[in-house]
Amino acid sequence: MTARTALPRRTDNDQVLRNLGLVGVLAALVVIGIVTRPELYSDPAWVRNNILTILQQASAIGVVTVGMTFVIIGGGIDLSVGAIIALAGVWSTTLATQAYGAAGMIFTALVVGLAVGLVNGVLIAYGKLVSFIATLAMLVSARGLAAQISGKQTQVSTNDTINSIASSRLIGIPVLVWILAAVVVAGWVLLNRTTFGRRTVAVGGNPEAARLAGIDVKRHTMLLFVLSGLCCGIAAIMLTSQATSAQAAMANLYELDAIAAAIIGGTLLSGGRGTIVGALFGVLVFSTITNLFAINNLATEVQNMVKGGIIVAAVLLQQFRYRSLTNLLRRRNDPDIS
Amino acid sequence: MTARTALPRRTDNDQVLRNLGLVGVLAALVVIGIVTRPELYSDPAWVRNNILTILQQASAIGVVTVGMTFVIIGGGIDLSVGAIIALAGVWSTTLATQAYGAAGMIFTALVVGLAVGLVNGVLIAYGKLVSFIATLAMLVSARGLAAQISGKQTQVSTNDTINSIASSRLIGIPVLVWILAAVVVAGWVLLNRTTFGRRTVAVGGNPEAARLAGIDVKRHTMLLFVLSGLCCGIAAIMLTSQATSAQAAMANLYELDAIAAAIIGGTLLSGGRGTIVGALFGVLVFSTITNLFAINNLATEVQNMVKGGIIVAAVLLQQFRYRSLTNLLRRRNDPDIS
Amino acid sequence: TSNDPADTAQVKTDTSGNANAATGPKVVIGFSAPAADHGWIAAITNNAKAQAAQYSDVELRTVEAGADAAAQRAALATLIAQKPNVIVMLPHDGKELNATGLEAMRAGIPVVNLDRAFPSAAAYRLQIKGDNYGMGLAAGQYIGEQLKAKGVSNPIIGEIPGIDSLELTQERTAGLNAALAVYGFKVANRRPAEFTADSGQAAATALLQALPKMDALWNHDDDQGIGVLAAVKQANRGEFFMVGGAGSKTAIEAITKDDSVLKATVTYSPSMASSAISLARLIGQGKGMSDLVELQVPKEITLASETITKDNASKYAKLGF
Amino acid sequence: MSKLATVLRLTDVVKTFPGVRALDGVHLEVAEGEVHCLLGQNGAGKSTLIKILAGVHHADSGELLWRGEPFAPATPQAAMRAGIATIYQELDLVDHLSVAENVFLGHEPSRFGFTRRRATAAATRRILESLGHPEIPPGRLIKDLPAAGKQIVSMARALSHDAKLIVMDEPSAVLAHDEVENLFRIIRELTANGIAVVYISHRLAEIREIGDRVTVLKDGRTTAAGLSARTPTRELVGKMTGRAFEYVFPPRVSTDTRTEPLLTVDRLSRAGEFADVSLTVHPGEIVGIAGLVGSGRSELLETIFGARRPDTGTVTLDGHRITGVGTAVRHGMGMAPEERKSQALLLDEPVFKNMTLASFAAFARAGFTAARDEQAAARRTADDLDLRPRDVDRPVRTLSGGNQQKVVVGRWLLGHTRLLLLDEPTRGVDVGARAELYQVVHDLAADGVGVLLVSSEVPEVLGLADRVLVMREGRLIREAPAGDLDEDTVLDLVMAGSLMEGEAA
Ligand SMILES: Nc1ncnc2c1ncn2[C@@H]1O[C@H](COP(=O)(O)OP(=O)(O)OP(=O)(O)O)[C@@H](O)[C@H]1O
Ligand SMILES: Nc1ncnc2c1ncn2[C@@H]1O[C@H](COP(=O)(O)OP(=O)(O)OP(=O)(O)O)[C@@H](O)[C@H]1O
Ligand SMILES: [Mg+2]
Ligand SMILES: [Mg+2]
Repeated sequence: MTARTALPRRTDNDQVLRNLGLVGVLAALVVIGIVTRPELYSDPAWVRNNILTILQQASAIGVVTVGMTFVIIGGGIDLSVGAIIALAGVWSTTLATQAYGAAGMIFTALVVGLAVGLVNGVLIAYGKLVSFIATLAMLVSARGLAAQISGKQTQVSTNDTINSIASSRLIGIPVLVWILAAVVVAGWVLLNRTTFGRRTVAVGGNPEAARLAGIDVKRHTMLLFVLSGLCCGIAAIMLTSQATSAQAAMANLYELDAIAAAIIGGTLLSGGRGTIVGALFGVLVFSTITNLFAINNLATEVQNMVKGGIIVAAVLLQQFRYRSLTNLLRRRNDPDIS
Repeated sequence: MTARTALPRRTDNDQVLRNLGLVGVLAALVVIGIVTRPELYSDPAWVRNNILTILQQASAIGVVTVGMTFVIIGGGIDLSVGAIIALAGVWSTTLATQAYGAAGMIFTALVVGLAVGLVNGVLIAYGKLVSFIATLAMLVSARGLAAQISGKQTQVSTNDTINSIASSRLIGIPVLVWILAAVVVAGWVLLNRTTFGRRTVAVGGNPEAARLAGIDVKRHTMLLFVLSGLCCGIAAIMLTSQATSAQAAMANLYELDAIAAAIIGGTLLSGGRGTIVGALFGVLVFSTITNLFAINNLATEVQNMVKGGIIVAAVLLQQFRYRSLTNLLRRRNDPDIS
Repeated sequence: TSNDPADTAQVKTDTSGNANAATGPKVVIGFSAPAADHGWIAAITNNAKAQAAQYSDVELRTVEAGADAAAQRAALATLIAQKPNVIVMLPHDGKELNATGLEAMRAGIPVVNLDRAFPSAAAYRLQIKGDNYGMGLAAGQYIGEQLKAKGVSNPIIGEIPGIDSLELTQERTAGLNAALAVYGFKVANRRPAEFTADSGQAAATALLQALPKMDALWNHDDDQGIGVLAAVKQANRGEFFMVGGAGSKTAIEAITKDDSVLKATVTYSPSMASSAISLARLIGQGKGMSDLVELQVPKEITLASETITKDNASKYAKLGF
Repeated sequence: MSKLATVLRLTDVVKTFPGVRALDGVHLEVAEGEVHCLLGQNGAGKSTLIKILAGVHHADSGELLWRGEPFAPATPQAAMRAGIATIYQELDLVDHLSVAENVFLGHEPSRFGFTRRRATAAATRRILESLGHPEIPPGRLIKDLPAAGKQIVSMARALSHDAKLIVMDEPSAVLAHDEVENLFRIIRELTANGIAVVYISHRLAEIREIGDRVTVLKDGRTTAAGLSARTPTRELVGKMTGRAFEYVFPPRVSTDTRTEPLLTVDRLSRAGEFADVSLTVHPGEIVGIAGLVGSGRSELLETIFGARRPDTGTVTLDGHRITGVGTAVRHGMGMAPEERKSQALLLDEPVFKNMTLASFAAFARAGFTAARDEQAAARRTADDLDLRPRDVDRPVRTLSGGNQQKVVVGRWLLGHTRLLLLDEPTRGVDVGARAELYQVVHDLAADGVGVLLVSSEVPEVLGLADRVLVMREGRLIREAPAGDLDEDTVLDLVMAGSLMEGEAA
C-alpha cells in the first residue's frame, strides 16, 4: 500500500505531457517545412544550418523568457523587458561606454538591467503597485530614457569583440545558442533545485501561505524582477551583437513574445506554476514558425493570419493530448477559465 | 455593532476612495497645466474647448476600456481590441461596404466586432484557451486579415455622414463624447444593476463558486468577449470618423492603454472586482496627460519618461489616500501582490 | 494612398532605344522590405514587384521581413542561403542590418540598399536613398517663402512628424529646422504621430489645442496626413496652411483641388524601389547605366525631394502612391 | 496539571478590525506540556487570538509573555523562531509544491541555497510516519491530495519546526473518527515531551477527551479561564453563549416514504471515485451518508448536483434529468460544497451577494437586480442562522470560518430549493449555531424539502437523518433507517481502509 520511492519525484505528469504536446507541435511544424520545401530539407548541411539559425534567432528572446517565467510563476508580470533591453543596449553602446571596451559594455548592460529590475521590484513589492502597471510605466519611461540617451539615433557598436559574439561558434554551435543553453540550465536549476525556486512557486501560488511559512514575500517579489532585469541585460548584449548596434526602439514588443512563450510553455498566468523547459519550447515554437514562413516566403499579412491560427492550434493540440492522456487516468470537470 | 445601511455601501467605500484619488490626480494635472500655461487657461473659451477636446480624444479608447473592464472583471483579458478595431474599421471602409452608405458601414463594423469577439469567446470558454493566448493570436490574425483586406493601404472614408460624426455636436457637446457617455452609463448599469453584471463579478471572482451556484460560466465568459468585441466595433466607427479613414495599423497598442486605464481605475487584473467609473477616470488621466504634454510642447522622449512617472505617482497617490483614509478605520496586513 | 491597391505601381516601361533593355542573362533578385503597415512601404513592395515583372530576365524572390529588425535578419538569413544574384533590401534600420549586409556581400551577393543607409561601405554595392534631410529642407523652404511673402514676422509653426524614434524622422526634422533658421523662424510645437491616420488625427488635435493660432504646419507623411486634415476640419480651423510629405495620391488630389489647408507636399517617392530593381538587374548582368560613361552602376544615388504645389501637381499626379 | 510552569501568558489583549472589536480583553495562560483548549462561538475571536500569537496580526494593546519574556512577534517567522508553530484553520498550502516542499516551506534543508531533496524527503517521511501516515508520498503535489491529507501535511509542517507551543485551529474539522484518534495520539506524544498545545475545536466531546484546561471566549472576551476540561457541558455552553443549552437533535416526525421520490439516482458511477450508486430521496426526507474521509462522498454529491459528469448512470429530480449544475439549480437543487473558500464564496463580495449568488436572478426584474430585496431576504436568513456579525453588507472575507459556512448554507435557504445537498455542513460551526442549523434543516424537511447530507460526524448523521446510507470505497454498502443503527455499528461498517487507499504503490 505504501509507496516508497527512492527519490522525491514530483508528480509533474501534467507538465511532462504538456511539454510532449509542444514537442508534437514542433515536429508538426518541421513536417510542414519538409512537405512544402522538400528541396531545402533534402540538403543535410542546410538542415543543420537551419536548426542553428532557428536556435540563434530564439536565443535573445529565450533568455528574456526565462526571466519572465520566474516573474510570472511568482505571481507578477513584466511588461518592461523590451524597454529594459533597449535601455541597456543603448546605454552600453554610447560612445562613452564603448570607450571601456567589451567588458565595460557588458558590465553596463548587466548593471542597467539589474538596476531597472530593482526599481520595478521595489515599486511592486514595497510600493504595492500592481506589477502590470508598474512595469507598463517602466516600459514607457525606459524607452523614453533610451531615446534621450541615444538622441533617437541608432548607435553603432564599433567593438569587434561584442560584434563577433553573434558570429562566433564554439564546437560548431553559435555562441548565442550556448548562452541560451546556459541561461536555460541555470534557470531550471534555480527553479527546481534551490530554495529560491521553491519560494518562487510558493509566493506565486499562495502568497498568504508563503507569508505564514515565514517567507519574506516582498523581498522575494523584488528579487524576481531583478532577475528578469538581469536576463534583459544579457539579452541586450546578445541583440546588440546581432545587430552590431542598438537603438531606443529595439526589442519591440518582446514583452508580448516572452509572455506568450511562457504561457504556451505551460506557465500559469496567475502564478504558482510553470516550467523553464516549457518556456524554451514556447520560444522555439515561435522561432520555428517564423522560419517556416521565411522558407515558404509567405506574405506578411498571410503570415500573421496563419500565425494566430498556429498559436491556437498549438495550445489546443497540447491540451488535447494532455486531456486525452490524463482522462485515461481520471476524469475531471474543472472549467479552468482565466 | 450591526449597521443597517439602506443601500449596499460598505464594500464600495474602498472604491469610492480610490476614485476620489483619481479625481485628485486629474485635478493635479489640471493645476500643472494652469501653472505652466497660464495664458491659455486664462481664456474661458479655450478652457471649455480644451475640456471637450480631452473628452473627445478619450472617447474611442474609453468605449474600448468599458468592454475591457468587463472582460477583466470576468477573469479574462482581451489583447485583441486594437486589432478588432482595425479589422472592423478596414472592413467597413472597403469600397464595397462604403457603397451601402453610413448604415452599412456602421452595421459592418458592429458585426465584425461582434463576430471576432464571438470567436475569441468560443475559443476561450469552450476551447479552454487561456484568454491571454487566444486574444494574442487573434491580435496577430486580425491585423493580418485587416492588412489583407486593405491591401496595406489607408482606406479613405468618403461617406460624409460617417465623417461628420467626429465633427458634429449636440447641445454643444461633441457627438463622440455623447457616445462615450452613453456607453459608460450603459456599462455602469450593466455591471451594477443587472444580473449580467452580478454574474460577471461572480465568474471572475470565483469561477468554481459561480458554477456551483448554477451560473453558466462558459456561456458568460463567451458573452464578455462578445461585449468587448462590440465595444471595439463602436470604437472603430468613432476612430474611422475621426481619421476619415481606416487602415490595418490603426488603434495601435490600444490593448495596453485600455488595460492600463482599467487597472488604474481600480479593476483587479486577476478578476472579480472593478468599476466602470474608475476605468473612465483612468482613460481621462491618460488623455489629460497627453493634453498637458501637448500644450507644454514636451519632446517625445521626455514625455515618455515623465508619463511613466505620472502613472506610478497616480497609483501611489491613489493608494496613499486610500490607505491613509482607511487606516483611520482599520489596519490590515495583506501583501496584496500581483 | 488609395482604396484600390490594384495597379498604382510606378514602373519604367519606356525602354525603347535603350541597349540595356535587351534581354540578358537571367538575374535572380532577392528582395526584402519591412512588413507594410503603411502606404509608402506597401508602394515600395508593389513597385519592386511590378518593375521586376517588366523584365523577362529577372526573377524576383521576395522575403517578407516581419515586424522588426530581428525578424528581417532572420528572413534575410534564409534568403542568403538561397544564393540569389543580387539582394535588394529596404532595411528596418540600416545600422541594425549592417551586419547582414556585410554577410551577404561576403557571400558574394551584391546588396542594393534602399532608403536606409548602412554605416559600413563594405555592406552594400549600391545605395539608393531618399533624401530625408532634403525633404525637411524643402518643406522648410516652402513654408519660409510663403510666410515671408505674406509678411508674417513672428510666425507660429507646427510640426507633426512620424514615429519619433526613427532616425529618418530626426533627419527630416533637422532639415526643417535648418531651412526655417534661414528665415529666422522656428517650430513652436511638435507632436509626433505614428504614420497612421488615426495617430495623425490625435497628434493634430493635440497640436491644434496647444496652438490656438497657427501660421503653418508641416506634416511629415501624407498617410497620417489624412487624419491631420480630418482633425483640422473637426477643430474648425483654417487660418494656416499645411505642407505634406511623401507625395501620396490623395495629397496631390487635395492640393490640386485646393479646398483644404494642404497647399503643398514634398516628395519622398517609393519609385526608388522600381529604380532599385532596374539597377539590381544591371548589376547582376554586369552592365552600367546607359546614360553614364561608367561601365558599372555607381555606388550611391540620392533622389531629390521635390515640392508639389497646385501649379505643378498635374505633373506628379501619376507618381502619387 | 496547573503545577507545571506557565509558558504563555496573555493579559487583556485587544484587537480591532474596522467595525469589529475582534478581541476585547483576552486572558490566557498556557502551561508546559498541557493541552489547553480554546472554546467559543463562531466569531468569538479564537482564530484572531492565535494569529496574534503567530505574528500574523498585531495586538492593539495588552500584554503577552512568552516564557517570561514580553513577546510581540512582528512576522510569522519571528513567532516560529521563538518556538510557536501554528496549524491554521484555513489550510494554507501551496498547490503546486510537493508534500515535502510544503512541509519545509520557508525553512528548507539546503546547502548553499540548493535544496537537499533527499534529506527533505526523508525528514518529511519521518514526520509523516510519526503522524501515522507513512502512505502519503512526500513527492506528491498538494493539489492531488484529498482534504484530509492536506490537514495531515499542515500538521507535519507544524511538527517540522522545533516548537515549544503548537497551536491547532480546528484541526479535527476535516478529519474522520479514526483520524481524530490518531491526532490525539500525536498530541499526547507531544505533551509528554513537554510541548504545550493550544487546541481549538467546536466538538465538546473532543475537548473532554484530549483537553487539560479550557479557556472560553465570548465576543472577544475571556469569560472563563483555566477551567477543567471536565467542567459540565451545561456550564461550558453557558460561558460560551450566555444561554444554557446543549444541542440536541430535534425530534423527527417520520416521513411518508410512499410518496414519489424527489430525487432518484440510478446506478451512478465515476471511475476511481464511486461505482454503481443508486439512491432515492423523498420530499421532506433527510438522508444521511456516512463514510470514511476519502470514500468518495463529496464526488458523489457533486455528481448528483451535475458539477461532474458521471461515466454511467442517471440523476432525476422530480422527473427532470439532471445534466448539469444549470438544470439542477433550475429545478430546485442546491448544494453547500465541502470547501467553502474555493468552491462557494466570493470573498471580497458582501455577505448578501454571496447569499443570493444562486437566486439573484429570481429576485431580479427584467434582468435588473433588486439589491434591496436581496438584502432584506439575506438579513432574514442571517437572523435565522444567527450570523455574527449580523451585518450583510460586509465582505465575507472578514467573517470567521464558521460564519462563512453559515453564509453558504444560507444561500440555499433563499429561493425555491426543493432538494438540498449538504457536504459537511457543520464543519467549523459552533454548538449554538449547530443547533440552529439542525433546526433549520428540520424546518426545511417539514416544508417538504428533501435533504441529502454528508457528514464525517456519525452522531450527526444518525441524529439528523431519517435514513442512513453507509459508503465505503465508493460503494453503498448498507442502507437503514437511522433508528436501526448506532454509532458503533456505523463505525464498524465504514472502517478498514485508510486515507491514501487505492493509490498506486
Ligand atoms: N481581517 C479581518 N477584517 C475584519 N474583521 C475580521 C477579520 N478577521 C476576523 N474578523 C472578525 O473578527 C471576529 C473574530 O473572528 P475569528 O476568526 O477570530 O473567530 P473564531 O472564533 O475563530 O470563529 P470560528 O469558530 O468561526 O472560526 C469576527 O467577528 C470576524 O468577523
Ligand atoms: N484532485 C484529486 N486528484 C486525485 N484524487 C482525488 C482528488 N480529489 C479526491 N481524490 C480522491 O477521490 C477519492 C474521494 O475523495 P473525497 O474527498 O471526495 O471523499 P469524501 O468521502 O468526500 O471524503 P471527505 O470527508 O474528505 O470529504 C479519494 O480516494 C481521494 O483521494
Ligand atoms: Mg476560527
Ligand atoms: Mg468530502
